[in-house]
Amino acid sequence: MSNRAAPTLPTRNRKSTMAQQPETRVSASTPRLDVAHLAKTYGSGGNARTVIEDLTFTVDAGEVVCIVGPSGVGKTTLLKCLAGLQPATSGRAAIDGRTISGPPPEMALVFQDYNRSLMPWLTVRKNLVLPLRHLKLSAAELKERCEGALAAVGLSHADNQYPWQLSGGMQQRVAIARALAYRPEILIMDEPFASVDAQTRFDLEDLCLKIRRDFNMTILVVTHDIDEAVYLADRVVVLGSRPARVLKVVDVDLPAPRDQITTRSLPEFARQRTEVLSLIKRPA
Amino acid sequence: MSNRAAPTLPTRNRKSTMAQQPETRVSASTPRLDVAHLAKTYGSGGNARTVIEDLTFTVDAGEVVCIVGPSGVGKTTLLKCLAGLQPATSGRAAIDGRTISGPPPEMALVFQDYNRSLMPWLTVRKNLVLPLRHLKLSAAELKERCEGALAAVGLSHADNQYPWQLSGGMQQRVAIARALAYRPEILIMDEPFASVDAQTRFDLEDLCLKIRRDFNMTILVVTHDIDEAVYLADRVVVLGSRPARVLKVVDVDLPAPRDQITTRSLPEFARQRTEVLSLIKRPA
Amino acid sequence: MRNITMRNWVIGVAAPVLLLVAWWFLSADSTDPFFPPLQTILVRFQELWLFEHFQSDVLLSLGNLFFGFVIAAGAGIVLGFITALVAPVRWMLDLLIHFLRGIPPVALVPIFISLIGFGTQMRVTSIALAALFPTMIATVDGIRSVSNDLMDVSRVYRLTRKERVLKVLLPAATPQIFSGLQVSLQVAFIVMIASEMLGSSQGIGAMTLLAQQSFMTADMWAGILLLGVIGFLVNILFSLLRRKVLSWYIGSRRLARAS
Amino acid sequence: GGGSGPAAVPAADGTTTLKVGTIGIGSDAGIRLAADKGYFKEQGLNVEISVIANPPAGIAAAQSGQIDLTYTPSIPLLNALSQNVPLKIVAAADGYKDGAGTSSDLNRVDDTGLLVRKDSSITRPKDLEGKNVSVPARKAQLEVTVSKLVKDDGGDPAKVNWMVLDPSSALQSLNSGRVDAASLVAPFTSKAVSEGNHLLASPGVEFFEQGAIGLWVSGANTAKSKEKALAGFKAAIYKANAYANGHIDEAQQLSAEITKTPLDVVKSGAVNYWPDEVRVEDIERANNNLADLGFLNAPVKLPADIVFGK
Amino acid sequence: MKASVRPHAFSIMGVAGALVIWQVLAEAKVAGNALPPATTVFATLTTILGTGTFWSSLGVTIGIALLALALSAATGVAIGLLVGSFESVKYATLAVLEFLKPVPPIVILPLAVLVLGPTAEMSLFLVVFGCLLPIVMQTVDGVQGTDPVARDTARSYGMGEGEILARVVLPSAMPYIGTAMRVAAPAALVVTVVAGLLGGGPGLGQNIYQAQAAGDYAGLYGLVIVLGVLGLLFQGATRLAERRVLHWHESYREAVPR
Ligand SMILES: Nc1ncnc2c1ncn2[C@@H]1O[C@H](COP(=O)(O)OP(=O)(O)OP(=O)(O)O)[C@@H](O)[C@H]1O
Ligand SMILES: Nc1ncnc2c1ncn2[C@@H]1O[C@H](COP(=O)(O)OP(=O)(O)OP(=O)(O)O)[C@@H](O)[C@H]1O
Ligand SMILES: [Mg+2]
Ligand SMILES: [Mg+2]
Repeated sequence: MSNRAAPTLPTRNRKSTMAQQPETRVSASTPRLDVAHLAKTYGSGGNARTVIEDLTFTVDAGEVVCIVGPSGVGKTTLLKCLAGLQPATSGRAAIDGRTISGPPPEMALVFQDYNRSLMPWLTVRKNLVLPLRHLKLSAAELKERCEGALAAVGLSHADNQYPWQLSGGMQQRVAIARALAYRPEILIMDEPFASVDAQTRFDLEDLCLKIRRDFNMTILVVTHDIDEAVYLADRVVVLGSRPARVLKVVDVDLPAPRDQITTRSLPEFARQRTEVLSLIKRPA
Repeated sequence: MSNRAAPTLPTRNRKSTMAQQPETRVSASTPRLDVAHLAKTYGSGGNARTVIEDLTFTVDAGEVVCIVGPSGVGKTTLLKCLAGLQPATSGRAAIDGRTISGPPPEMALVFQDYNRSLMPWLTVRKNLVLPLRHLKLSAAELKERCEGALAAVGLSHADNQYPWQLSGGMQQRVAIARALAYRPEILIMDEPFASVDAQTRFDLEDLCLKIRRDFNMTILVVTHDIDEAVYLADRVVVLGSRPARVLKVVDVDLPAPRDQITTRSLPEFARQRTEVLSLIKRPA
Repeated sequence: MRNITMRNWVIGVAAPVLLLVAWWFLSADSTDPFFPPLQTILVRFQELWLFEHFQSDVLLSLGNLFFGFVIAAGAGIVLGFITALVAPVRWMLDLLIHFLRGIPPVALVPIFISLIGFGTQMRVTSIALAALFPTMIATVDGIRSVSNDLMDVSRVYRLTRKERVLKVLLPAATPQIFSGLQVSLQVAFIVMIASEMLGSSQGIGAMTLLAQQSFMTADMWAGILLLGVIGFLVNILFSLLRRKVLSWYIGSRRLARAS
Repeated sequence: GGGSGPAAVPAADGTTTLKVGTIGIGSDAGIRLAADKGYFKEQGLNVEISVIANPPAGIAAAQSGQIDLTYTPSIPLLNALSQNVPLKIVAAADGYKDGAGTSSDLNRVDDTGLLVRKDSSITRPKDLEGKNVSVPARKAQLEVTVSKLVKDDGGDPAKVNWMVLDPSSALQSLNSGRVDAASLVAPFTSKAVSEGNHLLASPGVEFFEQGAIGLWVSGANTAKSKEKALAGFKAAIYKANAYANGHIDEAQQLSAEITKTPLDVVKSGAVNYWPDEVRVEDIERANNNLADLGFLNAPVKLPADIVFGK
Repeated sequence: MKASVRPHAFSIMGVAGALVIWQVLAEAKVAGNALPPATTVFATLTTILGTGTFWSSLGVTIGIALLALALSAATGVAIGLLVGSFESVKYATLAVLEFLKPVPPIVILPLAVLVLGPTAEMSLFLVVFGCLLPIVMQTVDGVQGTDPVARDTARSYGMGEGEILARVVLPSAMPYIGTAMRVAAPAALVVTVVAGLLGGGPGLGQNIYQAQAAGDYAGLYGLVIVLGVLGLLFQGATRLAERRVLHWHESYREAVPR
């Protein structure tokens, strides 16, 4: 467990951090996502509200990183900065060394409020097609992408339904399918599996791991559920107290491929869980 | 682990079931809640929809029982029948041997949609007072009950705020406080801790155990979270497939008092968890 | 379940029928100059509107209503978009619009008469101008209340400006635009009648007022009945259109309510 | 319709209140004089004058007892009577002197006028066929009287395009050519002439010839329940009418005030006449004319006691 | 600070611009004397504001509108609760309500004038006719839109039907009633004016009719401006009242940090 939350010059620091890492994870020599001393203040003057003060961590290519932290600490805010939806107040977030200033083309975001991020007036398929229009794809490719993405989330049968006709879990899968059809290199998901039942949750978690495997995507997931974070992640970034700061980055060393029943009953799993849990339980 | 889902004549059967149980749980010689061959069909004729077909289980006085099962299986429907809000189509649900035909006075229900069950036009205190009005209590007693209940959930400071000014976890605690102020003997909660952050969830779970200890309440909790079910319950009722039926009743033998960190890292905990998990994962 | 639906249908049909029957018989021997027998009213209705004045008055009124409303709807939506999306325009027009909206549209009719005259143009202009504001204001409100989440989605997936306006803002605002259109339709109908009552001697409104002023109460009742039926039918047509365009919205609302 | 008001109960000081509706025209000088000179007070009356939009509205209000008396020309009255609205004529409000119809200068006695532009091709009433002619209200006095002109001139009134316009819009429309002819009431007739239009005919006096035109009318119920007060009203009005006829300058001064018109415009127009009685034969003449022109299917059968106190 | 001043500056610019355009058009006599210059209108308006008759007309107009509004609110909510609570009542009235709903009061204006005469009662009747149905319909919607979870909550705590109606259903329906009132308040003013303008009822509508009939265009514009301002005030007042009563409703909540 190395705490990787301290680099000042990310690219240089990067290598040394990598050198300390013995594990054989899919990785690249340049960091994919790089968050350095990021700060974010909403408003200004009297009603200014500093949500993030100084946040530093990196995500390697092909890695799954989970972010856990108490409600309202600023997880969604962080993701919005990464997605270029909110400008950082200071510090920087970069993709492949390029500072993020607007929505980066190689990234897709699955929002926390999945039911508010789907267009209720479009069918499932049209929701998937909407962001692809301006890519000027051929009709065949469009069709292939949609069908592939829907099949991946197991919703091939629902392509002509409206989002509001689906259950919460299905809507969530549509949002994920939309991201998949967009073929991003980096997928960011904000509490994607909250309030779906255990079974669906397991399926979606496994889907997430499968996507990473099949497309070699870099995935960043915010979650409340510590078990989920440990199960999914290569590393878990634990955020604490307001303004948000990194308490610790926990390396998860669980064997691949992971499996809901066997992985979760490993003693190593319990140990990692307890570590994250005690970080969170401890008064910040 | 005895499966207690089979009694036909509840009161008689009760004793024999009790006799098989060696554990020293707070218990009484008569079953508190008794569900026997309960069935529930919504609608009639062509669009009839059988949600529950044949459900049987009991809850002892002072016991915490958790119900887990996939989304849409009929958990909420079951609770509505128990609370006398929906008539059962056949079979029966009884409290202390009396068949439930309308909302029983000794029961309080905490709804799944806590934010819809609090009246947004009333302050927290007035929400607590609302169901107490027709009990014709003295002003002093009213005050004492409210303050006691709010203190129990740690919301004494928020009594003059409106529910929507509070976070989800706080709203949930208000809904619980309202139930506490009502002083029920039986408390039924429907997925009470969904979509609150981990820390708040832990606090609420511990609150639930504390209530049981302090007031000797009988508590029935529906949840998606298997860890939570195992952590809270004396017994876990696992429901499966549509129409809903009892897959198994798992007895949880974890030492009291339970504690988030130590209890959850017991090997026994992992074992119980895995048992429930594999029941759910298994295609029904 | 089925029985209850049946009973509701019976009640729903029987109640208004009973009401009409009661009117028919209670008014049958009426000598009250203002409440003539229903039979007389219906006879006059048929004589007046079905043949004699159908083309000259009924079609004329409906044509004015239609053109006025269509112009108002189109202009209202376009202006609403411009106002909502261009902040300086919005700031500039905000107070003016709310001021103009405060004026009872019927009070503008005399002004239009003095400015434009009393012909068909005046009536269509009056209808269009008066009916413009509800749609325009609803459009502005609708666009401004499109959820930030949807706009964030559009940005993350890098939709073009045109796509954002046509594929996201417009559909997202349609529920509110339609509420605005509904109000506009009501206003258009009112101004149609008022412009006829104040301006000319043609149209259903004019005929009805004339009947009142010459104490031909059966004719007046026939006019009221016709206007009522038109109001009702126009509203139904509009509802059908709305149901078609907003099927997604109505469906999702129904589901949200049911849960 | 609404119930009649309670039977007239004199107030503590012995006066009875009468609510009277007028339409705010020059001949209202009569009732104003009755009020100003204290003639009503002499009769123990307190008269409250309010302005109503048009005679039919006044008739409706009077029959339902909302007001006690209303001003109306004889034609709307006949329309109402033909529909069995129970009404009584209480007194004359304005009209023409006996023999006025044969006067050499009709525009000096008639406060209504049919106006065309100076350069208009319309030279006689028959020319109105196919033309746009404005009237203040359909099937009311001016449409009826102008129709008679057209018919008497050998034309067909049904071929005229009647336009309903209030007087000021009518005048404006005449000036701008949107209508070909305008039928107007004083003071708009004089205004129109002063703006360069041509008075083609005086339809009022040619139709009515002589006698009372404008009438003070009450509902039949009121006539019963407030009989004494109405008798007092009648006496006061006739006293005022006589005074007005004798003091034209003073009356015209009042007319100018009431209609908010410059005095010289009023003076350049017709001289009002305030009759001192209502003769049934004058009403019958209008009645028969209406039937002749087809505005009524048949002449109204006037009740014997149509005129109050006769 | 600066950013919040800018909208106001633009707003003033907008109004000033409109006035200038008006003045120029009027001076250019684009519509003859039917479009008086802004300056003349405002001068006339000041004289009108100095007369007692204007203020009594204004008082009558506001009085009728408010009284009718109160009447329709009280009866409308009562009828709405009744219709919304009982299926059979709802179905019995459905056809009639649906037929009458899109019928504006101006349609029955001739009848009202005929029966009631050009009186305040006539105006009152028309306004109530115009405002009642929307309030009834919205109340019915509100009653039926009561969250079933809230209803179930009340039932599970053993509250009686009457108590549920008064303490759960009515408050839940309040936002709907509020919407209806927000629409009804300006409408009440409009109908009062229409009743005066077309039916001769007392108040500003009658004044407008007289100004128009007398060709007093400056007065006509002046009165219309007064109506515009009055409409603004009515809207503002209802919004304020709604905000006070419905401060708890989503659309009025102060921003709450989540
Ligand atoms: N647009 C904004 N303006 C001002 N404050 C904001 C804004 N968005 C979020 N905040 C505040 O920033 C803080 C962090 O919010 P954020 O949504 O990032 O938290 P979170 O960690 O995602 O919480 P949750 O787990 O509940 O989703 C909160 O206190 C919130 O009130
Ligand atoms: N009032 C109703 N009428 C008809 N069908 C209903 C009704 N309420 C629920 N159902 C159906 O009954 C089934 C069970 O619903 P229920 O809400 O009891 O499930 P649940 O187990 O509580 O699900 P979740 O975990 O998502 O809360 C669902 O398929 C639902 O569509
Ligand atoms: Mg968040
Ligand atoms: Mg449920």
